[in-house]
Amino acid sequence: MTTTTETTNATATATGTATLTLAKSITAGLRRSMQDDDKVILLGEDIGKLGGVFRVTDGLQAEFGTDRVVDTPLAESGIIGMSVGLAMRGYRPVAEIQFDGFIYPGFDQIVSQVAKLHYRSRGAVRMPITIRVPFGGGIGSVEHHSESPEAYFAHTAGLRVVSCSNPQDAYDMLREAIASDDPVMFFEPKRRYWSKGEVNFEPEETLPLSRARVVSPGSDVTLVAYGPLVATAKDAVAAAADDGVSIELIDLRSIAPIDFDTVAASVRKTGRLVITHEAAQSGGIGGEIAASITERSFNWLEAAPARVTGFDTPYPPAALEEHFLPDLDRILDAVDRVLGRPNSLSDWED
Amino acid sequence: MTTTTETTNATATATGTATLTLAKSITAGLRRSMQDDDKVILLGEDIGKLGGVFRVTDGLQAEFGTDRVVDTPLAESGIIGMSVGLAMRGYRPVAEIQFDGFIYPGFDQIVSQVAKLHYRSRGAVRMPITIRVPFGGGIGSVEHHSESPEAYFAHTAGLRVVSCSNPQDAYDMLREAIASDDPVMFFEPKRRYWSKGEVNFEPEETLPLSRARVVSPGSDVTLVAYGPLVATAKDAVAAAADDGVSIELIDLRSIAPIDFDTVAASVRKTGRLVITHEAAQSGGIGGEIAASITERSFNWLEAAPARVTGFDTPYPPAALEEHFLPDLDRILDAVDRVLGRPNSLSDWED
Amino acid sequence: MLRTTVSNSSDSEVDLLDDRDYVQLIDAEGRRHANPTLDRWIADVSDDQLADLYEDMVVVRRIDVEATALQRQGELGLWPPLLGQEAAQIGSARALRDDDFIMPSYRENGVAYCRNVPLDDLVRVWRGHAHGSWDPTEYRMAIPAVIIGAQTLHAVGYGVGVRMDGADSAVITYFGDGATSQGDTNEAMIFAATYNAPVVFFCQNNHWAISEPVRLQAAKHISERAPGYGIPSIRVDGNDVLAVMAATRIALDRAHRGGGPTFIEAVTYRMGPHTTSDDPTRYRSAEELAEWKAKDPITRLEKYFEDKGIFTDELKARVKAKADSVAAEFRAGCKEMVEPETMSVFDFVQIEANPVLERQRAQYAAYLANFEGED
Amino acid sequence: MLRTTVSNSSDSEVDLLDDRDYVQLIDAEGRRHANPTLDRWIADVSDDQLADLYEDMVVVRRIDVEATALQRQGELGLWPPLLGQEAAQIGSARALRDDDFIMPSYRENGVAYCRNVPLDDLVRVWRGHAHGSWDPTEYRMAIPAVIIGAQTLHAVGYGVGVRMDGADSAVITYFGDGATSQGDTNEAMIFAATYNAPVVFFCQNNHWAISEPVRLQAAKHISERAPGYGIPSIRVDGNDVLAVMAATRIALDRAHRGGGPTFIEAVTYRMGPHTTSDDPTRYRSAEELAEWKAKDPITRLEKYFEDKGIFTDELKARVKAKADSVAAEFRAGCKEMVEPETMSVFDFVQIEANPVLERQRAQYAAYLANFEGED
Ligand SMILES: Cc1ncc(C[n+]2csc(CCOP(=O)(O)OP(=O)(O)O)c2C)c(N)n1
Ligand SMILES: Cc1ncc(C[n+]2csc(CCOP(=O)(O)OP(=O)(O)O)c2C)c(N)n1
Ligand SMILES: [Mg+2]
Ligand SMILES: [Mg+2]
Repeated sequence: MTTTTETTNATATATGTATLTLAKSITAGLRRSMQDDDKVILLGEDIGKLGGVFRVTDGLQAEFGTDRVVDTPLAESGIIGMSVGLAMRGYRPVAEIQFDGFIYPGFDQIVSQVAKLHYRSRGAVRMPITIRVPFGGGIGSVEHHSESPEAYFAHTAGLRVVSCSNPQDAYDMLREAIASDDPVMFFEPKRRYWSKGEVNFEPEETLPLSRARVVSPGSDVTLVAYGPLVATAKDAVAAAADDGVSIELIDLRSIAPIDFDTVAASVRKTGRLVITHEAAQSGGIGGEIAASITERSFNWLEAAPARVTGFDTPYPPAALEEHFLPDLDRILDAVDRVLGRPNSLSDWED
Repeated sequence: MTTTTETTNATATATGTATLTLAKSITAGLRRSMQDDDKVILLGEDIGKLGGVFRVTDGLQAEFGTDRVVDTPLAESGIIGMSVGLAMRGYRPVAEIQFDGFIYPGFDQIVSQVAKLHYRSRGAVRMPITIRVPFGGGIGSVEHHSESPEAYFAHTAGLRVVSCSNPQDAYDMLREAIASDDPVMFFEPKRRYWSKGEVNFEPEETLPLSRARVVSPGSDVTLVAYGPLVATAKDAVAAAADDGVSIELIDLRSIAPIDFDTVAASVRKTGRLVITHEAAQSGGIGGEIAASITERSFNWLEAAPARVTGFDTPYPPAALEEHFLPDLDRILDAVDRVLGRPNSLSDWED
Repeated sequence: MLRTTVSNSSDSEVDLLDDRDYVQLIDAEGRRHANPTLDRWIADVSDDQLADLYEDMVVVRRIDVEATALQRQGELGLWPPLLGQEAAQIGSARALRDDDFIMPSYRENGVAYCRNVPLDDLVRVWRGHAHGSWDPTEYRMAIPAVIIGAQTLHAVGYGVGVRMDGADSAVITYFGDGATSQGDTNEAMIFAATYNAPVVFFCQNNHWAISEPVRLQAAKHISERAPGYGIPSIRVDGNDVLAVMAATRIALDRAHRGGGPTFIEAVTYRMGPHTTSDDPTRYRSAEELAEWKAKDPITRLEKYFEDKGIFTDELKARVKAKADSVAAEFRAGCKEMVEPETMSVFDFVQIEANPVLERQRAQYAAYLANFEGED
Repeated sequence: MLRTTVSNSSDSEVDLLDDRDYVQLIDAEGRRHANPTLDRWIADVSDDQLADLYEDMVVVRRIDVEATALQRQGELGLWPPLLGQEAAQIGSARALRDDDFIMPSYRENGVAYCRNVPLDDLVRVWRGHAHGSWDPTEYRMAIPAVIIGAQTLHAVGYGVGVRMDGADSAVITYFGDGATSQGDTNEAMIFAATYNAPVVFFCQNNHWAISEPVRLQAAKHISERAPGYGIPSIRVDGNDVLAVMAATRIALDRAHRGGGPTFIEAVTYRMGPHTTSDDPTRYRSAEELAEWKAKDPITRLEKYFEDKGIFTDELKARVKAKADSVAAEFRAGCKEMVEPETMSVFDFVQIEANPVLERQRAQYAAYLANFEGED
């Protein structure tokens, strides 16, 4: 529950560009969405006076009032269930779940109501709800504060699941998520909240929310990452380049649906695929990507897609998290593996 | 909520063999586990006098009393949370969730407590809890009564997830699940509750719970199924045989962890893999199997593993479920696909 | 302070669960009782209007009979009868203003009838053709919620939205005695109290949650919980249509005036099975059923009319004709229902394009096309 | 009956939240008040024993000071101080029988201290070395629960187990004011009432859930909810160690005798931040804090001793020595803690073999081996 003291001092509509942390670019995105549409309201625990435990909603209650920035009782099912009712009444609720590990009491409302009401009502009901979830590890915190639950939601028809990796995307993607008439699970890479970048508040064109981004083109290996690991993957790209290996890095952005066209196009070029995420390997998004790409592009694959992920353990205590989390070296090791170069599993026999 | 009027009339320990429906073989397994260990107690909604909506616990309250077959208030989180406390006190709770779609209010207790307490306590606490869940579709029921949520749990470290497909396995696997000191999610294929089979109450040897079973050997294609679709897969094996195609059918039984040794051994023989399940495709178990087998046995694969699954939609209304559910023809079509024979996607271009 | 002295809770359970502890206007014998608090809220209800309520109840009971028959004939997969709960549903639904919004569970067919939901839309779900079948905006009534308790939170959110709009409508949410055990229902009371939401929590305590008697859910009257959350509550004879209407009007008026949430426990009885699949003889006694049959909400009104000398042949004929015509329309609507299109299995998952799902749709279309020409 | 007349709930909110409405034995000025109901439950507590309770409170407060300092020095990642809640924790924990089981939240370090949990085990979690650090069976105290409310249901299950064993132990579960909004906590009350479970629900109403004041969670006193579920409740001055002990003994006695659950709301105050990461100046006033500092649970005991002339130098010295020695041991235990083994990340996921996980373990070992010899 680290905090940042930085504040954006825009109260009018932000224009032009600014250098912002990822957290503050989300603040800016929330503010802009609230300015553009007075049906947008925020609700969650401690988001008012405190501005949220990460200060993402800092200043918004002062600016928009207690009716639009609503502190809720301590109950996640209540937060989501109330959002459903607000959406039925024509509002666009943006619910904050304080930490990844606290989303499960709200799971039933998300899976059985938010995700299914449009289908259930044969289109009569819309659920333009955005559920913001700071997620992932690497912040040295206690249990339940470092989880990556995105695969649960990606397996739930009716939900869109996205994650941003940099300030500009955070700003753009959040605005598109809030504007979308579909429910969107918006996963925020909490350990990157303090990383800075240039944000253009009025970009001429943005990449649609459902599209993956080719962060850097390459020819030898396709590397897929999202959220917090995009930064780690970038380091891997640079390190591999020093080693003469050209990696094409894809920032998935949309975890459901996955932009397989972009990934497949890359793999058909490189013939090799590495996927990385923090969530446990079994049943994670990596398996879905590997399976789907194999299905679509089997004949182009030179090696089995490799996954660099968290282990099939609960998220460990902080003292051990560096071992659980994919890092530069583990990614490079997998790159070596798909390239058939010497790697930690060279002698491995199944 | 269909019912069966059949009752087993054993009150003493069942011996020898008998022909039972799958539902009644579970009844027999519960009874036997309760006879063997008086720490085994059942709890859930309507499991007492009514015997559960599927009559699986029929007669057990009369036999073992209201302290060991406990009707609970209508609250799934309460059922699971209470089971956790009972387990801490040394009991072996067997919780019944009435239908698949009602498990989500208990999701937090399952994911954050049942699954993690052993890890959290560094082994000091054991969670010998069995959570029985009638699951899957094909019974013409209303919403929330036909879901296949197993992948959520398979992605949750600390849980074992299993499903049975026939009366003998139901009896044996349930007993092993209850006897296990790990928490086990026990998925019962509700549409097969009324299918009959021989049950040996005291089998000399049983296949360990974590092991997959090769149901029928074959040489051309490996077909992996579990729970309700094993019967469908068997039909596919027979139909393919008529067509000169030899399918090796594997009943997965354990969905987490998956017995990859057995699956990989088969794929190394056949070079081709088809996986089928009712759950939605994206993020389902099929992707995990395809990815892991590709990882382990890439060089043996002649074609991309194919998945025959539910669609990425909520479970549809009963009038449409035949389209959602994998069936004989869809499985055979996928078998043709991995064999490179003419199939519905012969002209498909990605 | 010490709120309760040390006591053996099982001793007191019996009195606590004494059901006579509720407000009533027309008793099981059809006798009208005065109640100063309630009376002023139904002072405008003439005998003619009472006859209309009677008609509604008879019609709704007839729908149950038809639906049960259709289920037996295989025309419906399942049906949840409200037999015995007619007064609770009609009395509350007829108290609503047109702009009040309804968040129901799955058993509120009587309420839906009052909102003029098309008859075939009442059965579409139970025939397996759809998960939900009407536009909530059109009828100011959400489609039924099957997950127990979930809709109570939706009611609070909707109600908060109503207030933010500056409107004075209310929201009424229906749920059963069993539903009061779910976390969601309790959270809904907490949220409603916190936001002073214009919500009427309408609990039909029909004494059973499938096979579980209400005492498994509640050691005291259900209505005794809400006050602890800061929500006033009313315990009303749920088989007394007039008292239910009065109680609901009180609650609605509070909501309309910005007074916040109210909880109503309507004490009633599920005289039929939980659904057509259920066999209540496994868990409840014939005596109990008989006891409640004597409190039937419809027959007590007939006695009342009888005693007043206004149960005329004309009234009987009118009500019968209405019930017959609704029944005929209901049956026809059910039998003539058009099966949903195959490819609609893929419709309405999301609004924005989902290429992964579109691929599945296209591949399934290709698969089906393969069979064309075959037989 | 109509339980509440129509009223504007926001008007009455203020009185409802008046905190004076609780039982007390020693007030903020250290004055002893008679209370016939409570007095007989602490008749055996001599001034010497009160001095022991005082010592516990001072020691526990000192642990907080040390832990906060260690966090500032980077030795701990986080720490949740209980500053201000010493009386609530010590008074209740010292009322327990040895065989009573504790289901705590994350803030019950004072309770754990009473159960002789090793000092380094109090910080292991906050140092990031483990998620939980003692054997619950050994100390009859579960490891802390971070998910708000979850442990209340565990308490009910454990309590039902106790009864099934034929034992007469009780279970006490600790949770905060915020936790009362979670579905789980409400379900726990329902289940406890249904099964007459020997559970003491001990709510430390410290007036804040991080930045949210208690009135956001509760429109009335928290203690007013339980009776609606059939659970007697006591609202006690949580800064009065003697009253807390008396109330807890009453509740435990009910549980031991098979009388079922009791709810205690201990009205106290979190004088520090929510955790060391929190900045309470963002959301609460200096005045409020000052008001509560005047009600400090420790200084009121000192006044009481003073007035009685028993606050001797000897007592002061003894308590200081104890606090110093605990502090030294605590610091040393924290700093000398051995980092967990790398490969222990894979331990204790499950008991039975998991080949998929074993493969991950082996592959990770192979990966680490790759670096050996490197630098
Ligand atoms: C979360 C959840 N759990 C279980 C069920 C299964 N179920 C359907 S109705 C019912 C009983 C509901 O009882 P009550 O709330 O009293 O309503 P009633 O049926 O009596 O109208 C149960 C347990 C469900 N629909 N949802
Ligand atoms: C399910 C869940 N949601 C949110 C949180 C984050 N959180 C941790 S402590 C806390 C406030 C708890 O307040 P209260 O119950 O009053 O206990 P206190 O901290 O005051 O002791 C919150 C919101 C959590 N731990 N678990
Ligand atoms: Mg009921
Ligand atoms: Mg608090």
